Amino acid sequence: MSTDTIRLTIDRGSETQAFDVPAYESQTVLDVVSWVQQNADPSLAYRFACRVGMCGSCAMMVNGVPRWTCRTHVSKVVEDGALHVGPLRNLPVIRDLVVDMDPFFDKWIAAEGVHHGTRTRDDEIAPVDETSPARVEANSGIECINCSVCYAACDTVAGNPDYLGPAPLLRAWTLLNDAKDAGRVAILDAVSGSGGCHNCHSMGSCTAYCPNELDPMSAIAGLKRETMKHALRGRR
Amino acid sequence: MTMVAYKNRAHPLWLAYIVHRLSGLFLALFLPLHFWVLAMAASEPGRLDGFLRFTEYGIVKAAEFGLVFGLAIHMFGGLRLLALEWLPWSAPQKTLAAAAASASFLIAALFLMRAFG
Amino acid sequence: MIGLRLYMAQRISALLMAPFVLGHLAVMIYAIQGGLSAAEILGRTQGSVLWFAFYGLFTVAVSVHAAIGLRAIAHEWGGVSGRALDVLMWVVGLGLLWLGGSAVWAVTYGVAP
Amino acid sequence: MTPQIDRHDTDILILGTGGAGLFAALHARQTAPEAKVTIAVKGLIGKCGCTRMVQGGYNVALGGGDTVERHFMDTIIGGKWLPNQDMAWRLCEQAVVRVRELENEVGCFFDRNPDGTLHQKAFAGQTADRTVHKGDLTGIEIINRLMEKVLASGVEKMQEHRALGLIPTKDGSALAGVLMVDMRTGRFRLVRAKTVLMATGGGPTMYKYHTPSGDKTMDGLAMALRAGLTLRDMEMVQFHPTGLLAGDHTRMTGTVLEEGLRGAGGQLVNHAGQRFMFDYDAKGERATRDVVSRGIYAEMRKNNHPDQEGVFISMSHLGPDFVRQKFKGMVKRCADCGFDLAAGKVEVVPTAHYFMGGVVVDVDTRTAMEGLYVAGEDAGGAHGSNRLGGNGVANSTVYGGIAGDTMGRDVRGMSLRVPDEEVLAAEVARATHPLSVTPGHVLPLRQRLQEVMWEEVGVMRTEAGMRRGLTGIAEVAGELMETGVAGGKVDGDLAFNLTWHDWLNLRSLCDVSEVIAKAGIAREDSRGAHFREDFPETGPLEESAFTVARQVGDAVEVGTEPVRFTLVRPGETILPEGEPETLVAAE
Ligand SMILES: Cc1cc2nc3c(=O)[nH]c(=O)nc-3n(C[C@H](O)[C@H](O)[C@H](O)COP(=O)(O)OP(=O)(O)OC[C@H]3O[C@@H](n4cnc5c(N)ncnc54)[C@H](O)[C@@H]3O)c2cc1C
Ligand code: HEM
Ligand code: SF4
Ligand code: F3S
Ligand code: FES
Repeated sequence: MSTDTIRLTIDRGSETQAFDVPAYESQTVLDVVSWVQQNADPSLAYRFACRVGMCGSCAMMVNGVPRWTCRTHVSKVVEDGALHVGPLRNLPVIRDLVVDMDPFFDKWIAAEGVHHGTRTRDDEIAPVDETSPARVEANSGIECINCSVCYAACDTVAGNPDYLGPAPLLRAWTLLNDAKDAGRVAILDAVSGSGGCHNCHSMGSCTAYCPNELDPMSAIAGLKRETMKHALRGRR
Repeated sequence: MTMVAYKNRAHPLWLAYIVHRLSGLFLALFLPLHFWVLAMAASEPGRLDGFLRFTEYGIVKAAEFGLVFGLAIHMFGGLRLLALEWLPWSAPQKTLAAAAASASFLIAALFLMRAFG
Repeated sequence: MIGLRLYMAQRISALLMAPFVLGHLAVMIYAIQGGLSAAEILGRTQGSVLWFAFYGLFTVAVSVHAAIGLRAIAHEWGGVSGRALDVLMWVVGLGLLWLGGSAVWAVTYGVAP
Repeated sequence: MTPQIDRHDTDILILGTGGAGLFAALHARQTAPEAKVTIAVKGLIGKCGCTRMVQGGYNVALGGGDTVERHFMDTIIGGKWLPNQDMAWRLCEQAVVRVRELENEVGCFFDRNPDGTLHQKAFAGQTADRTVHKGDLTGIEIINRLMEKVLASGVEKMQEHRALGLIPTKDGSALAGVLMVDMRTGRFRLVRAKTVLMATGGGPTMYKYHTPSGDKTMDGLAMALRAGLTLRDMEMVQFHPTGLLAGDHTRMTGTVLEEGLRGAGGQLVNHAGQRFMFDYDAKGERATRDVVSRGIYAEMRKNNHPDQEGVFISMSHLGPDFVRQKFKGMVKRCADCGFDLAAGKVEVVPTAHYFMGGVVVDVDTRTAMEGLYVAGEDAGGAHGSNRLGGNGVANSTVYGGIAGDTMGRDVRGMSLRVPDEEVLAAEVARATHPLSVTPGHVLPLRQRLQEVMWEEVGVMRTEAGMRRGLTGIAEVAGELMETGVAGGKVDGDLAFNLTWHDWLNLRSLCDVSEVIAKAGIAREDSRGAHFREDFPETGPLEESAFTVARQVGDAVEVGTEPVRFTLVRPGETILPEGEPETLVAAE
């Protein structure tokens, strides 16, 4: 079946290299990249773990668009038999296709993306009405796998290194709507700082490219509203 | 790669963003000029008239048209953005809003064309 | 780079400007019909408190709005940050306010032709 | 030439960031706030390992008729009386605390009933609706929330640090530290710690078809083996019946298609388009994992077609729209990979899923070596011969937390120990071996090992087959030692050298594969996940014994030890008299 080949171009630091990779019917971008490391250039560095779109560690730029490579079928992105991959945008490159994701996670924490609980393991679990509007809102963003695809898609992050970015703000919004979370003021403060939600220009690339079909843009808009209400009520 | 990357990444909301930004930048750069010309009105009306006569020429007229047009685009883009951010839209409402915005934009453009035509 | 306050200042000034811009456009379209002259402009605006308030407020709003807008662009596209960014924003804002203010003053309470 | 080794000290060192590792870090911080806690992991914190991949959910008895006793009995019966009963009991009892901790302190949100209480469902093999879940992405919720807490807790992070070897003290009685490599720079690092938790999560990825995360390659058990620790139940490999089959050129192959598909009425059909599961079990597709896996395997063997190896799962008779709506995530995943689960049929094979075997530990996660603790999938005993769906993540989170508490207490009376420099040098030499050999291709060797394990030590086993398997493993291991890694000069370009890591992975897999085959030969009955065609019956339960394996010198020795029925004996129950056998409504 592998009579055809795919022309794969890889950004590797300052240089670009091209490889001809055998094409198969069932093949993801991750498979094409893996083929190069396993058969052509053993020094090629890339990252993956789960292989099924759960861990969010395999994202790369594919033809200029950030994607989970393990869940992107080649046929969906190949253009005239060619593919171009590079390291994820907006994060420091460690080597070849591997980026340092720490800045992204530092911002996740800086956005107060951590549960602020009131109960302990000795208490009963809080009953929650899953149909309440707040919970529906919280649930809408909860499946984020912190893959950084949205972060790489956002031009604001590119130009404004302090900007917390879409996924961390989505997490903050989820917590703000979580009836179990007691960190309201801390969250609103965290997302109102100089790198906060107000830097977002609603360009919507985050929502357009999130492979999970989540909507950070609307979540950020929600934060803008809540921070304004909070300020107008004169709590700061 | 960069240009191709932008081409591949572009999508309607992003285009709206870039148009809004470029129009805003354009307006901001033009504004001092505009003020300067107006200030002439009082100090040197003759010069202003000379300048205004200029507007009869094609290029200048085109520039003026571009300006008004730019202001309109920027304003509607801005109002769209404010609605997007301040009104908790649901997805279908968003589509509706986008449709309404583009309709009003179209009307505005027609209006302007008529006015200048 | 932009916190809550600058954000609100920019959005509120934008909202304020919407009616001004519409009004301004309408006047322009009306005015342009018969060709523009200095005398015409001044004839309309001279000594009018209403015009002064209209364009005065417009100018304040646009100075705030554009200054913050350029701040964002200067940071994201120009790499300006820190003090320089603040200075830039204030220079632009005050500059526009000065230029705009003189223009508005000129056409309303400036010397008659 | 010996490479330079960076030296680093800490109080509590944790290897791995699955459910076990992350919980240990949190609990260690709570129990011993004064101690320095370091967490080292082969990937990124919380973004590797299998806990994140948990779909179905988390077993915990939360009332409504269900009790810890019932959960315990299901665990023992599911494990075919092999589990360490004290461990199983503690697992079931502490799961209740842990799930409250997850919801209340860590911030997880699990699906609710209309009245606001936790929603629970029943996996196969359970007698109550017990499994707490977040849709079918339970692991993501658990690990994301834990990861946030850990990142914010101020632990020292060593990401993309691979543990290479346990370095004991000179007399071998205690652990001094762990040799690691900073994968990003390729530099070696000896991290000394007063206590070390090994939570590297096992992972039977030496099979042609496997579900676990790509970073899991049995490194922990291979290290434990070399350090002379005793491993138990090493023949017990759980196969999930429905792994995706998409060719050996894609990493998608082996990944799991969820259990719920069969539960909802999904049908398995062979190459001729016929359903076959009723030929093997009265419950058809709804039989337990091991039974369905064997049914599929047998069918594949009958068919024996090189181009069409697996069988098919077909859902379309339920109505494509229904399938699309009920199994949204699964349908999308298949679609992304080019398959139509809702309207078409998808080729599947049994796939190695979970490893019941592991290091012998006590109920506090302590091992025979002072300073070394083991929790999660690396530890043996809690599941015996078979793990119930939903008991895996319960096990890793419960025992991870216990490990953190235990280490937090123990660390106060401990001090740093002096490492045996000879062992250290030997471990470095072991890791750098491929750098001094002519480079070759590692992947074909890995594929050969996977083929051998699948064919000879897989779903159905015979003594003759497993002996052939041992020969095959030895051949691969031998050739591996002749296969070098390109670009590798010591102190040369080892930075993010994946091919070197492939080599190291395969080395761990070979070592542990050998133990699996040897333990498999030693168990001459069929029990749970271990099926012997030459001994198809289960031996007398009263005389149940588990296998134990140890490396002595260069050889692996396998023996057995009798199960101690500390809480309940076969044929008895700890449920009160008159309790119904099952609380799950029949379908
Ligand atoms: C697809 C799938 C679905 C599952 N579904 C369920 C389910 O629904 N319910 C259930 O109860 N169980 C389920 N399980 C099983 C469950 O995931 C595991 O039992 C459990 O998560 C193991 O946790 P752990 O912490 O021991 O290991 P893991 O979560 O696997 O973590 C191991 C960690 O160790 C790291 N590591 C490995 N080697 C090294 C090294 N040499 N140096 C440093 N770090 C290393 C890894 O990178 C990883 O971070 C499922 C498993 C899979 C694969
Ligand atoms: C009714 C009139 C106007 C409205 C509703 C409006 C609205 C907005 C809004 C909402 C923004 C924020 C965009 C963002 O942060 O992404 C913006 C940005 C901007 N505006 Fe306006 N504006 C108006 C008029 C003007 C005028 C007259 C000027 C020119 C002087 C101007 C110049 C700018 C600039 C330079 C920006 C920055 C663009 C960017 O950050 O992308 N605006 N405008
Ligand atoms: S919001 Fe979407 S794209 Fe962004 S990190 Fe989460 S899952 Fe990835
Ligand atoms: S792409 Fe960036 S600018 Fe805002 S809407 Fe998304 S975060
Ligand atoms: S490898 Fe985990 S998301 Fe792609």
